[in-house]
Parts: sequence; C-alpha cells; structure tokens
Amino acid sequence: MSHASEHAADAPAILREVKPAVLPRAVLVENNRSFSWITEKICGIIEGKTPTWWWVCFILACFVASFTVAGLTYLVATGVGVWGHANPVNWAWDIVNFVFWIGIGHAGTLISAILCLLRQKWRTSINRAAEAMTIFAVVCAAIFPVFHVGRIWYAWFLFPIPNSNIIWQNFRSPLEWDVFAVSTYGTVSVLFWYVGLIPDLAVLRDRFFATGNKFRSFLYGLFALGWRGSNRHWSNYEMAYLILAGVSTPLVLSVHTIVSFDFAVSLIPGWHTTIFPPYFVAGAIFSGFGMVMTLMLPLRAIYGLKDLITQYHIDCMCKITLATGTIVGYAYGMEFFIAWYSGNPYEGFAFINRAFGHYSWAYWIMISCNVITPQFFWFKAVRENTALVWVLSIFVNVGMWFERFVIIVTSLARDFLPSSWGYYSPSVVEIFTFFGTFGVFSVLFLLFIRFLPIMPMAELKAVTPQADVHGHGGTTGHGAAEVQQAH
Amino acid sequence: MAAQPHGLIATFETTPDLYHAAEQVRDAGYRHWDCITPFPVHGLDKAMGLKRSIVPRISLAGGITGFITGMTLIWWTGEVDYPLIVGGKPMFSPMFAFPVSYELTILFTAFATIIGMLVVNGLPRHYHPVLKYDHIVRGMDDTFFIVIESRDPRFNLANTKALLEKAGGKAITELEP
Amino acid sequence: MKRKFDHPAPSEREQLTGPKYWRSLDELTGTPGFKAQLEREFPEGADTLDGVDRRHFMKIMAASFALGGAGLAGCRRPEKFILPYGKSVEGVIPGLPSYYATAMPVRKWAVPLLAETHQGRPTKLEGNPSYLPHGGAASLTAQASILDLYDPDRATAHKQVGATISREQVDQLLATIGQTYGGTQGAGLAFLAEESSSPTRRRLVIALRAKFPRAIWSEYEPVTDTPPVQAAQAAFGAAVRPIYNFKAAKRIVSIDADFLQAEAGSLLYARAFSEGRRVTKKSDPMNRLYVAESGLSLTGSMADHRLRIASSHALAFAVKLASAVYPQSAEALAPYAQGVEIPQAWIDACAADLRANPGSSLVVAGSHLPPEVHALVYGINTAIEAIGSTVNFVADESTAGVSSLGGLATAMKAGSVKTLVVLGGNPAYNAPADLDWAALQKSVGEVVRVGYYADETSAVGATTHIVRAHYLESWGDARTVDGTVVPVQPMILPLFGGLTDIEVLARILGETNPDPYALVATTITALSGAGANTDKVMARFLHDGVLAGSAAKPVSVRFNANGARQTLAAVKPAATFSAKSLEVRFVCDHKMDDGRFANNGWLQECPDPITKISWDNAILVSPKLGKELGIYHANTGIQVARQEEAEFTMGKENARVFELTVGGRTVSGPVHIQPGLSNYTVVVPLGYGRTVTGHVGKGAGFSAYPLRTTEAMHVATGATLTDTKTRVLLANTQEHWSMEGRDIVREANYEPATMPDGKSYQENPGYVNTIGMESHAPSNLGPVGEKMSPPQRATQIPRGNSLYTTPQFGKKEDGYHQWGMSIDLNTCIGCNACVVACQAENNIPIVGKDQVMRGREMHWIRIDRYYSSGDIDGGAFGGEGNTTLPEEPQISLQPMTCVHCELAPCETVCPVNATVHDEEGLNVMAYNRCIGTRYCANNCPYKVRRFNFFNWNERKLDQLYLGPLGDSGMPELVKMGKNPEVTIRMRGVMEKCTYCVQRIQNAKIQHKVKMAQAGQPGEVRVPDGTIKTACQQTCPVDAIVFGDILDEQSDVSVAKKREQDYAVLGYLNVRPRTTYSGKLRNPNPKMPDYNALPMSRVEYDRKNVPQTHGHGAAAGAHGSPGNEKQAEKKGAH
Amino acid sequence: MSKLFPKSANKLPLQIIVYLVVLAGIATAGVTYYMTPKYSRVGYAPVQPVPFSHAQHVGEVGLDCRYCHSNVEKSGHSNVPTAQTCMNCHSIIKSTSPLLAPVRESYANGTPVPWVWIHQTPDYAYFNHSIHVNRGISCVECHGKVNEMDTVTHMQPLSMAFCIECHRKPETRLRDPKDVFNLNSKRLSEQGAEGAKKASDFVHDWKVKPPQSCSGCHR
Repeated sequence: MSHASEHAADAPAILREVKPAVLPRAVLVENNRSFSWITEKICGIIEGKTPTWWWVCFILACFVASFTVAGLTYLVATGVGVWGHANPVNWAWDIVNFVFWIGIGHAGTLISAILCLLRQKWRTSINRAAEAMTIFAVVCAAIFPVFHVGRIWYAWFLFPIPNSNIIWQNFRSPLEWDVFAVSTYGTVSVLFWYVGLIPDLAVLRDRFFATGNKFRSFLYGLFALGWRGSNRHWSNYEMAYLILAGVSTPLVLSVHTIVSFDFAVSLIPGWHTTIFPPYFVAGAIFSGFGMVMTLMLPLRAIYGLKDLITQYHIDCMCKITLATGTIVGYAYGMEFFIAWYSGNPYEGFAFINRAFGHYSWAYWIMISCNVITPQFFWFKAVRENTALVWVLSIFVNVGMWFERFVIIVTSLARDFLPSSWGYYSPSVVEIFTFFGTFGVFSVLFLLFIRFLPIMPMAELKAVTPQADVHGHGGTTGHGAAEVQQAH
Repeated sequence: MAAQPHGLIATFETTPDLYHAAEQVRDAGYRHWDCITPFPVHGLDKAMGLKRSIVPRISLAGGITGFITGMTLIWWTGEVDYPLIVGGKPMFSPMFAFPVSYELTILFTAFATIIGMLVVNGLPRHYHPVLKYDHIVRGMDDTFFIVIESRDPRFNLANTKALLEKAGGKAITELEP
Repeated sequence: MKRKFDHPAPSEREQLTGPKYWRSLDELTGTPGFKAQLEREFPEGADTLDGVDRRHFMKIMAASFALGGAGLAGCRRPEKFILPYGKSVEGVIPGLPSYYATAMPVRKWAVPLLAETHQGRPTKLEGNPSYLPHGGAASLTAQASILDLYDPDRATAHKQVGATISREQVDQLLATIGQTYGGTQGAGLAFLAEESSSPTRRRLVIALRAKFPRAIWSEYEPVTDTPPVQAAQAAFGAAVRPIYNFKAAKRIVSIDADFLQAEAGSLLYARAFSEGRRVTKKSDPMNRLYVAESGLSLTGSMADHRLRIASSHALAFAVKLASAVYPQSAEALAPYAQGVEIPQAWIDACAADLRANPGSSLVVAGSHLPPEVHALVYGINTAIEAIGSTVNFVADESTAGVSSLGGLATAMKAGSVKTLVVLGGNPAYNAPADLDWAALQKSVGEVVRVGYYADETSAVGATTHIVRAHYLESWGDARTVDGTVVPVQPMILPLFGGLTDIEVLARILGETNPDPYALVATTITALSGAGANTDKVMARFLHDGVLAGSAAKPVSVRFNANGARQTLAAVKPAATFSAKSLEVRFVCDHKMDDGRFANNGWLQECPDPITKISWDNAILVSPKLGKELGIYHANTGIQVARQEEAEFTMGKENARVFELTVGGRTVSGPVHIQPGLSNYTVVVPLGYGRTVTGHVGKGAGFSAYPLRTTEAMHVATGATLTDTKTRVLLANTQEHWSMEGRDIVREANYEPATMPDGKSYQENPGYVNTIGMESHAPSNLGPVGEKMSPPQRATQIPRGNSLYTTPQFGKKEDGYHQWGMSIDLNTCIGCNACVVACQAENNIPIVGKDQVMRGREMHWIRIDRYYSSGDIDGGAFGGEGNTTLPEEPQISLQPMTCVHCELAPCETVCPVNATVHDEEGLNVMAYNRCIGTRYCANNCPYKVRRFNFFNWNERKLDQLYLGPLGDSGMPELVKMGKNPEVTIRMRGVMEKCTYCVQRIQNAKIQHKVKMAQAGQPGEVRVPDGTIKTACQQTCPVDAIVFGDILDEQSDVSVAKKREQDYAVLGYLNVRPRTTYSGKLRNPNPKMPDYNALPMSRVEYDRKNVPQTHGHGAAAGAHGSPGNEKQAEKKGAH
Repeated sequence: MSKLFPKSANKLPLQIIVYLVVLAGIATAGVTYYMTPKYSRVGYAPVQPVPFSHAQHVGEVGLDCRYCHSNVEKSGHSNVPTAQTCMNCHSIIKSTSPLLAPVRESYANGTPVPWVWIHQTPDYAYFNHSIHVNRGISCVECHGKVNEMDTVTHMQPLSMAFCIECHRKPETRLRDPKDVFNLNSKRLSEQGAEGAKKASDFVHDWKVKPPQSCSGCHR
C-alpha cells in the first residue's frame, strides 16, 4: 500500500483525487494507538511503581537461581562426580541443558534478525523481548559447557592465548568450534540487542530527566550514547541494524549447526548423522518459539499488551511452531529410515533402542511433545485460545529438552561395545542446577522487564499507520485512541 | 553565551509535515541541518537528500578481516607453530578451519558495523545542543523537529526562520550552543 | 629393561655382628641418619600416618628427596629441598630403580617375583623370569600383594592386652614361651599355622617337634588347592601329589577343577595350558578341553565342551568316565553312579577322545573333591597313559606330623592347651562353624597371635598380637609348585618392626641365631648339598631367585586298583538336588582368596572375571533356579537387546537378598543369576564379610564361612534359599552380557565341521575377515594402502577413502619406532592379572564400591566377558531368544584397553590438544593440558577412557562427596608405593592406557645412553623385547605382545601378520594399533553338544545375515548355517 | 539530557578507550613478564644451608661436574652429592670450618643437608639428565655457567617453550660430546661454518630427533 502511495505523490494531480482501493493490511498495533500512547505504555512499565507481583516473582526467581549457584559452587569445590555422569555417559544433563538453552535462544535472534530481513513487520512487538530471551538463554546455556569441564580453572586453555606452554587449541574439534560459535553468538546477540535499545534508552533518559530523576536519567543516558534521534544517525543506524540482522541470520543458523556438529562429527551411533544441522536448527526455532510464547503470553496478559501483541502475532508464532515441529517430526522419521537404509547394525540398533530401549520413556515424551503437540495448531480455535496455546508451548519446551536428552544420553548409553553399556540417571545436584537456571533466566528477565523497554518503541511507531510520510496512515501523529482510522 | 546560537529548531506535528518541510530545506540547499524523529521515518533520507550509508563498506572490511584472521590463526597455530598429529587429520585444512573462520567473520562484521556506525554518527556524544532543547523529550516521543545549524554557510537567522515557517514549522526556537 | 641387582657377598662385618638385613640396605642400616630418616618417613603408630609433611607427587625419590613443609619462599613458589644421603649407598643411583628377586608364598607353593624398588621402596612386582616355567609372569594376587605392604590399616604395633609393647619385649615373650614349655616337653603348647612351603620353616618345625614333642603343631587353610594326599596314599601307596604337564596334553578333562585359577600352581598350569592352546599357524595343534563343573570357573570358560554337573556328582561323573575309559571297571563302579543323570553320549564321546590320545590326554580333578574322586582320576590317568607324560607325581611330605584344626580344637576343648601360638591365618573368621573357634580361642589362657592385620583372630581373646612382616619385608624361602626353592627377600626393613614366622619359631626354639637371614642361609646351604659355601650359595640364590636344581624329582608310581577302591567304601549315595534341596559350592574367591586380601583395594575393585561384580560376593544361582525362586525379572515391553542377567535398576545391579540355610546355619547375601551354573548348585565365594578389617574391606560382601562345617568344607548339600524381600546394590562393572550378534570377539572352530562351510580356522585361517562390516565394504586403506607393507601403513597412513589426506609419520619429526600391540584372544584366560598389573604400574586409583556402581572405575585395561548361546533372535524386537538367559553359555573374554587408533576419534574432538599422537604412533594423553570436557571419552568407540570425577588420590573414598569439607591428602604410607615414573592424576582430567609410555621412554633413553657410551650413537632403535608393557609382562599366557611394528621381525609384527589378526570395530577406520587374534574353539564333532560354529558366530549370522529359514545352503557367501546347527544342538538335549 | 552531561563528556569516551587500550597493554605485558617462568624462575638464588661456591670448586679448583653429580650420565636424575662426597676432601681441607658443620654432621649421623631445590620441573614433566648429557647437550644449556656462580642461580625459564625451542632445533644447541661438561665450551653452531657442519652431521649421524610431542616429557 505504501508503495502505491509513494507514486501517488508524484502522479498527476488528477490521479490524486483517485483513491485506489486500500488493501487490507494486517493490523500490527491495534486500535490505532498514537505514538505517545506507545511511549507511555512502554515507558510506563519502567517508570511506574514496582508492582508487588514483580517483587514476589523476583524473590522467588532469586531463590530458584540460588540452586544453580549452590550447585555450581559444590561442583567446582568437589568435582564433576557430584553429577550423575559416568562411563559411558560422559555427557548428560550438562550438554542437554546447554543445547536446550541455546536452542531457546535461537528464536530470539530469528525473530529479530530473519524476520527483520524478510520485512516481517509483525516482529516488532516481540523482538526486543525475544532478543532479551536470547541473551539470557545464552547466559544460561553458557553456564553448562563452562562448568561441565573437569578443571574449570583451566577453561582459558580453550582460547588461543599465547603462553609459555606454546601449545595451541585443536581447531579440528567441534567443541573448539563451539567455543567460537557460542561466544560469537553471545557477543553479537548482545550487540544487536543493545543497538536496538539505543533510541529507546534515549527516550527513557529524557523522560527521567523531565521528571527530575537525574540518577536514572544519567544511567540510561550513559548507555544511550547521546542519541538524539537525528535522521542522519537513523540513516546509518538503520543500515547497521540491517547488517547486524543480516549477519545474525547466518550466525543463528551456524551456531546450532555447530552445536549439532558436536554430535554429528563424532562416530557414536545416533550422533554420527548428517541430518543433524538442519534438524537442530529447526528444533531450535521450534523450541525458541515455544519459549517466546511461554514468556510473552503471560506478559501480554499482565501488562495488557493485547494491542501490541495481537492475535495475528500469536497466529504467526503458532504456525511457525507447527511448521518447525513438523520438520522436526520428519527428521525423527528420517533418522530411522537412514539407520535402517544404511544397513549399519550399530546405527540401526541405536535408533531402535531409542524408541524401545531403556530410555523409551524419554523418547515417547519427546515424540508426543514435539510431533503431536504442534499438530493442534492446525486448528484456528486452538490458536485463538491463548491459554491453550500457552499450555501447548510449555509442552514444546519440555519436548525439546527431552529431544536433546534422547539424542545425547541414549546414544552414549548404548554404543558399540555392549560390555560398556550403562544407564545414566541424574544426581540431585544436576537436577537442582538445571532447575536453578530457570531462576537465573527469570531473574534476568524480570530485571529486563522492570528496567528496559520490553518493546522497541521506535520500531513500533514506525509500523503504525501514522508513521507513513504521505499521510495515509492516520489523521495525525497525535491522534487520540478514539480517532478512527482514516480508511 | 550570547554568541551565535547552535541553530534553529522547528517543530512538526506529523510525519507528512516533516517530510515536506525536509524536502524544502533540502531544496533550499542547506547542508548542516538535521531532522529529529522519534523513529526512523521511511523515505526521509530521500527527502533530506542523504546518500547511502557507508556502514556496509566498513562491515565488509570487518568481515574479510575476520575470515582471514580465522584462517590464518588456524593455519599458523596448527601447521607452522606447533604441528601435532591429531586424529590423523591434516595439520591444516580449510575444511575444519571453516567453522571458526566463519564465526570470526560474523563477529568481526558485527564489531565493524557497530563501531563503524558509531564513528560515522559521531557517537557517543553525550552533550549536544539539540539535547538541551526543552521539548526534546517530545522529540523522542511523538514530535518531529528540524534543526538547521548556524555553521551552515546559508544560515541566516531571519531567512532560515522564514524558510522553516514556510515549511510549516512551529515553535521555531534558537538553540543554545 | 629389567635387570637384577647382583648382590655383593656379605662383608665380614655382617658375619660377625648378628642381625643381617637385606644386602643392599645393609650399608644404610649402618648409618644412623638413614635410620632417623626411616623413622621420620615411616613413623610408628598409624595415627600419625596421615602426616603433616605432605608431598604432592611421587616423582620424589624416597630417601634422596623430600619436600619441605608448605612454607613459601617469597611469593614465587614453595621452597622444596633436596635431601641427599649422608653417606653414599652402594648400588643406589637416585632416579634408577633396582630389581631384586623374591617370592610370594601362597599356601603350599609360591610365586617367584622380581621387585622393582626405588631407593628402597618396592613399587612394582613382576614374575621372576629366571623361574622359567612362569616365564616372568605373575598372578593377580601377586601383583596386588604390594599394596598390602603400604596398607595404612595394617597392624603397626605389637600389642599385649591392648598395650603396645616393644620389639625387645616381644623377643623376651617368645623366649619365655620356649623356656616355660621346655620343661614340659611342650605339653600345653600348641601352634596353629598357615600352610607353607618354606624349607626353613619345615626345618624349624622338625626342630620344634624334637624339642617339644608334646606340643601340638597344626596347620589350617580354609581352602584347599592341592589334591588330598590320602587319595594318592590309597591309589599309589605313597604320599605323592600330582604335577600336571598341560603343555603335553592334547585332550584335557577337568572335573570341577579350576586349574587355571584356583589350584596350586595355577600360574604354571595356565601358562602350559596356553602353550597347547596357542595356534599361530595352520599346522599348530590345539588342545581340547572338556570341563564338567558345577560353577562357572575360568577353566570352564575356556572349555570346548562343558557339562554342568553338581559338585556332589563329580564322583558319578568320574565313575562314568572311568567306566567308559576302562570298561573292565564298569561293573564294579556302576553302583557309585546310580541315581545321577550324566549324559552317556557325552561321556562316551569324551572317553573315546581320551582313549584316542593315549599319553597326551589328562584328567584333572578339583582339589576340593573327596579322595575317592581323585583316586578314580588317578585310575583313569593310568588307563590313558597320562602318568609320566601329562602328569607326574612328586613326593609330598607336607602333611606328615601335622595336626588338623579339628585335632587342635579337640585338645583345646579338653583344656590341654595353655598357650596357643597362631602364626598367620585367621581361624576366628574362617574356621569351620561347628568348631566355634572364637569361643575355643577365648578358653585358652595365652594366645599369641602373629598376624599382619589385627583381625578377627586378634580380636577374640588374643593376649598378644605380634606384628607379622609382609613378605616384602621378610627373609624367608619357599617352594614353587614344582618344588623349586625360591628366596623371599626383603625389599625394605620391616616398616612396623614385624617378625616373620621363622623368626618367631626360632625365638621360641631358643635358636642361638634367630636372625631370619641366618636361618634361611642355613637351610639353603644345607639344601645345596654338603660342603657348600654359604656366601656363594646365598649370593647365587638371591641373584637368580631360584635354587638351581631344587625342583622335586618325579617318583614312579603304580596304580593300585584295590587301594583306590577302598576309598569308595564309605561313599554315600549321591544326593539329588532341587530348588528345595540345593547344593552349595564354596569357592575360593578369585580376588579375595580366602579373605586374606580383604583390605586390598586393587583386588576389591577388580571385578570378578565371570560375574563382573567388584567389592562384593554374591550367592550365584543358575537361571533355572532363578526362575524357580521367582527372581527372574520381567522384561521391558519390547525387548531390543537381550535379557540382562541381573536386575539393573538405574544401571546398578539391584540384587535380592536371600537367606542361604545349610544344616540349620544361615547366612544372607545378594543373589546374582549366573548362567552356566549347574541347575541346583549355589556357588558362594568365600573371603568376604570380614568383620574386623581395614577401611577398604569393611562392609564388602558377606561371609559364607558360618555355613561351613568340618564335614562339608567345600560342598554342602540340602541347602535352601529364602527370600528376605530386601535388596542390596552390587557394583557390577558390566551391565550387558551379550555381544548382541556384533563382530566384537571373532571366533571360529579350529577344525572344519562335518559338513565343511569354509568358516573354520583350518579351512580359512583368515576367518576373522569374513565377519563384520569390513567383510563386505571396500577396504578402509584404499587400493594404495592395501598394497603397502605393515611398516609402510604405519608410517604413511594411507588416506584410503577419506576426504582428508592424512599426515604421515614419515616426516622429519618421525619416530624411529611405531608401537603396536597384538592380543591373542585364543589364549587369554581372563585372570585379571593384567588389570592389577596396570593399576600398580600406572598409579591407577581405586574409587570404591559406590563409585564403581556408578560406572566410574578407573581400570585402564578391563576384561570384557560375553556370553553367547546362539539363541539370539534376528530382529531387535522381542523373540524368545532375546528374552531368555542362556543356561549353557559360551564365554568369550576380551581384554580391552586403549587401542591407540592411528586415526583416533578422541584426538579429533579434544578442543585443547590434550590428547594427540606422538611421532611413534602412541595416542598420548597430556594430563596437565586436559581440562576435562570428556568429549574424548564419549567419542571413544571402545570406551576405554577414564575420567577423574573426584580427586581419587587425595580424598578418602567415603568422603568424596564432602568436597573441601572432607579430609585431604594421601597417607604417607600409600605414597610410598606409587610409581615415581608416572604422574598422579588430579581430579578433572581424563586418563587411559598409554602403552606404558614411561617404560617406552625409559627404555629408549637407556638404550640411547648405552649406545652413546658404547660409541654407536646412531643405534637408536630399541631391540625387540626390551620393552614390555605391564599387562604384557605379567600375562601368564603371553596373550599380549607389544613392540615395534616397523621391525618386521618383531614379535608384534609377526603376530599382526597372522591371518586371524583383526581390528575390533575395524570398519570405523580408526585403525587401531592394538589388534586382536581371533578366538578358536576346538569342539569334538562326535560330542552330543557339538556346534559347527561358535555361538557368537551363530549369533552374528542370525543378526546380520538375512534369515534363510531352512534354506541354509542357499544363503550365499554369508550364509547362516548356524541356524541348523543351533537346531541340532537343541535337538541333542 | 545535555544538561546532565557537560560538554566535556563528549571527549570522555575516546579518552576512556585510549586508557583502556593502554591499560590492557600494560596488563598483558605485565602478565607475560611477571607470570611466566622467565620472571618467576630466572634469578632464583636461594640461600643454601652451606654456602657452597661452584665458582670456587669448579672454576678455581677445576672439579668436573661429575665428581659430585656422579650419576648424571647414568640416571635421569642428577644426584646431589652425599655428605660423604664432600668429606672426601673436607675431612682434610677446612675440616673445622663452621660453615661446613652441616656437612660434617650429615656425614656423622646421616641427617641430610637440606639443600634448597632450585631447578625444579613440574611434577608432570619428566626430564632425564642422562640422555641429554650423553648426546651432546651440555649442562650449561639449562643451568647456565654454574662454574662462575658463587650462589647457584636459576638461569633459564625451563618452561615448556624453553624445552621445545631446543627440541625443534637441536643443531643449534649441540656441543661436541667431549665438551658437554666443559661449561666454557662453545656450541658447535657457534663455531663458524665448520661447526655448523659438525652440528648437522651430529644430528644426522646420531639420529638426533628430540621428541616434540607430549609423550617425550609427560607420562
């Protein structure tokens, strides 16, 4: 529509009188909210008094997070033995949790980057929170590979730092690739998120200054870098943002590809399979959207953001979940087919064992959560039932955790030599450590929603009708909510 | 400081107003002027006569540096400095060097992009006359401004003010330096 | 590499001045400084053992270095000190080990050993290669015995009624006993001793009897490992015992005899047996082993034909076999086999085989079997002309004049014993229950206990506990099973002032010179013949470690059928058994022996080779009995792998606890289902359930001694099992028993089947290559690599079909050797000696039962044990074959350790280059670089990498989870035993077999040094045979060969060139440097249980070859005749 | 708002960056210098219980290294002499010197003289003296000119880098085997073209291939 309008401006005068039929446009911000309504709404969350529920949640989250802190302290003080690992299962919950959290993180990047590239404007309302989720998920994820090593005080061996032992890293190891992939991912995600925050921080800087809160104004101002909304800046800024989105997209794909290489490059039956990279990426998107819904739907309800996170958004996310869930289901099937078709008895056994062996319970939890659950999203009625969507999204999260568990643990527990077969069960320490990461995540997320704009105001405003420079969007930038849409 | 003001600032209520005003200022031949908007206004670059950003070129340079860094690091450490036989794999192969080089490409691109953007924009710049404007808070919210700086050779307090008024600017004010 | 230190002749000074200690310590003992140092190093009293002066690594030499306290010299680093000797010590070069000959006495025999010492600390034991029959091998317990020397829980002080007494007081006490009873001719004095082969002790006992004719001298051993002399007395009219010559035996029948493990001389026999078993080329003969046994022993696991019979039916078996071998006797013997079902066809075919090989067949009966069985076996051996060829008899006077424990007990009950001297042993723990030894011992006025540990016997009414010296602290002598006299030479002064048995006896006797060295020297001089020079004889004796020409001479015997028949006179009819009336077979435990090694962590942690249970014993029951007892656990809904033999919940064997009742006596213990057992025989290993023992042995297993009575020491009948409804977790190191039809252990029959199928060794010596994925895939080496010679393959690493070109070893950095190993599965008997040898050599920690249950045992080499029955069902799902446990499994044993892959998957994945290849083809592990991601262990297809989940070396095993809140540090005593050549690993690092890299490097260095000094510095290649890995060196059957594969003449190259050499999981293209020689079985086609294919091969075919269901002939190259053969087998039963 | 940040604030970011860069540089240099063996070991010269002067014994009296360190050619460990070795001479020379009291005491009653250990390798690194001195590597390469030291001082870092450097290029360090214990001798490579030729012949004829992978030193 806007495309048509632009030309209309240069068209002969007569044509200006002819109003072309307006194509129905998805409403991204409902009820024709004004710019200042958006600002007020989003800044209001930060500026308002801290709600009691926030304190309750925060304290609860801190308590839960303390499990992780305690678990890791105990681990470092005592040894990896406090976890349930043993030969042959030398990786278990640690790496399961790592992949799980990294996967969750991916939806955030995906929403902000890929959708940005694809000009999917509906992303604007959720991308900030999704990116925050990415970062916090990467934080939670990074805990595990860092702490799962036997001698964490030598973890710096992983980085190519010159030293008097003159020995370097093994760049043939997928784990070394992981080091670079995850740290790049973390860094770029933070940068991308921060770049997106700069204009909004400037808003908060000025608003706090206006209300006389100089301390907070100073803090926000420090990080706003003196942003002043200059269009010359916006021009470079938008370009930089686009490039960041552009590099984030291959990044997000590469990160989970490399994570999947941890398994695909090895030779353990059930790991050694070329389908892993796409399958992991699809799984990551799947789990990521699951987590976005799990987080955003309650926020939407609590803060009354129904006009910003519209049914359209939920619909889109449900559909992506459905699509990626089906891809994942396809991959499950394909693994079996390839295992059978390869004629490799070890490979064949690994998959039969997954489905029917000692860990079959985990396998079937995975199948029901990942393959069956998303099929409900075929139905519009389901997609429109927010509560149900939320419940289903939790199933997705559970299912994806089990997927990693199934891949990692069942493959290791039953590999080549039956003499070394074993059974892994987690210790209390790792259960609590993992449980605690939800606390860590929540603490970070609560701090985020309390102190940072949970939606990109500038971007939201840019997708409102009144942002259109040719006046087709709305009556006025200051239009009150009650003013009806012009068309 | 009674001396030369920083410039003139005019307020516009809507994006179309701003857009048209910007076109007029552009056509009047000003160079040191700016629009202040709470969000990136689509098409305004054209209206202001801005050229395509050079940030992508910086990014490209960063990316190439990253890739070369990765490949060189891996080649040098594995093939030159301390060759070790690991799993019967070659001392160096672009195959296994690729993932790390790829990640470094992205990392360096991101750094280059952001640093490039900030440098090109002259940020961080915490002090700026525009930010001293009383109503700047609205400029971050829902109002649009055009600032024409006094260092512009065409700047003339009266003429410029007239131009802004003609373009529909309201509350035209001099900005302290 | 090993060399013996040539002891200089004793100086005159020694001759004059009483005490004589170990030769090379002699000079040391003269220096007060050394004594002071010893005192500081080995303080008396265990409570100070944990030591304040903590040293971190064992690199530090014993007497030449010590690290000072924790004080810091500035902020740079802790200040450490070098503490040189005050006076130079002859022959001691700090940094170089010395080797001395000694021997470990075991009951009536001994294992000759060579001890490696570092500055006076023995650190490792090897078999003494001078004793040729053992060829330098040592047994499992010999390997582990060094740990006892450094056991912090050993008795550390002489005690009298709880108070510590000095050595002088001990001497005084012993002298007093001698004086007191000298007047009574010994009346009231009694001795209870362990069995011993020591000539010196024998000499002293004779002297004792002369001096105290009324004193009682009794000997007791809870388990018997030599055949009863009364059987020989009856059969031959002479006190003789058999010595078998398995090397000459082509056909061997074992009647409940575990001669590879439990019999005296098992080391010798295992070695000889393997020589008849080893097949390196087609023309090599292979022996055939028939075993009829109740339990599943290591010998049984090697059997070509195995018959499960109750031990009580061994007589019936022997009778039937005798009848078949010598039909003339059938009629007379028939009554003794009545009521016992033994498959006649089995006996007939077996007997025919024996008869067909006269002079090269042998029948062996278990020592625990009653004399009548042995008498019959002597008859059979006479009939098959075995005597003089495959079995010889030597005089056995060890039982002359020795009272039994029962005799002593009677005297004690009668109150006629006033003073009892208990030399070693542990009767309070292991005496027959009907004697109620504890009470008896308490009733004696004075009990002088000479014991290594303050154990059960010391705890019940021992008035005096005298610390007994470890054999590595003792002067003594012993005889090997063939009678050869070997020295027991101390490596170190007694750490806690212990006495040896001979010293105790000498002091009681009031010998003028009770110094044990003098006692031994006297004996040896006498044994060497008249006029021998003591100094020369002793120097030679100690240097060689054997007394030349001292082996017992075979005596000629004549079988006396009538005499033998008399042994049958008292035989009662054989019992029949059912679930309500079971037979109990008490066996000497594989590791604990009779309980003497209960506090030995290496042995406790070493898994039983058959059950794979460590740290515990269990009541072993057959699968059939298991079903009848209702402990046969349910399957999972869909069975994807074969039924597990035990209930593994959460990966831990969760065994049910049953009460085992025999004759009103009850013990309770966990039940473990053990395939291969006689249906209603319950096997109970002895040696566990020690009540008074150290930290290690506490709580390990249950004691079965309370069930034993004088009448039923080894086999009891009429037992019942009752479920207590409780459960106990067992540390089982191998969860799954089936190979699942995989090509892991590749087997073939030695001879072609009646219908040749091309799968036997004789038809196709390269049969290993027809199994596995490699058999139908392009060669991993590629066409180029296939044409290369083995050394070329080792250095050039042909790329094969790989995407990558592989770096060659043939570059500038190339090594002059390429190491490789070959393991012969055909001779491996699964004795576990390699496991503990490796543990001793490489400072491998123990982790405790709890951690073993979790699967964190640290052994670098393990013996995988698989059962196969051929019953496996082709498909993964369900099928009866997958859901039943085999009752008659074939056993395949496979030592598994790091195979040093050339294209090692572990290396590829290590992010920090902590595990890489060296230029000589070793897959090396740099502990100090390892950060512990454990990725390598995941990616190891052989699962041989071991991770230090905790700081095993620094933490107490019961405090692992306490972290920093627990005690830290290794006891000083334990530190002494560590190998200074190997790094002690800290927590958080991975470790694994290194091919004993320390031995390789030292050998290379020593060779280069030698050649440089000899003016041939270019000769840098170490000659073949110089380097032996710890496992190889101790292997009694020489199953392991290690060496340089660049040298085409080396043993390992020769072994690898053999056609039956294969790489486990070869299809993965990891190119392991350790390859295996396929296993062979040699079944008799005429036997009813003949299988045309080994069961593992049948299972492989069933799993991997499309089922042909009766169209076997059409099955093509990978046809599956196993199915028919299986059917035949089933039909035969 | 700008009222919050003074004009000078605009210069701060750049200044901070410059400071950070400088600081990081200093920190890196500091760590590289102070935390590596080059600093932490070299120069270590503890006070010994007996002020034994190598300069006097070797440099002036002319004792061979092997007189005291008698097993260096046989053993991996170069032994520190026993008190008896000292007493061979000092029972006659300076037999009453109070400085030698610990040695006499040690000789008399065996109490070891607690020499402070200077050249330590880490516990996980195995260094063997015999192979080095028998194949052309002089004491001086690692220990420096001990013959000129009154107090033995740690001269080389003895870090892995130090070891590897030589193992990669043995020809640069080799000496004529007869010069190994002559601490004043020159390396072959320092003896001009002829020496360099000798060095490369040495490497070839003696098959000198020092290990560069882990197993050479770490077991």
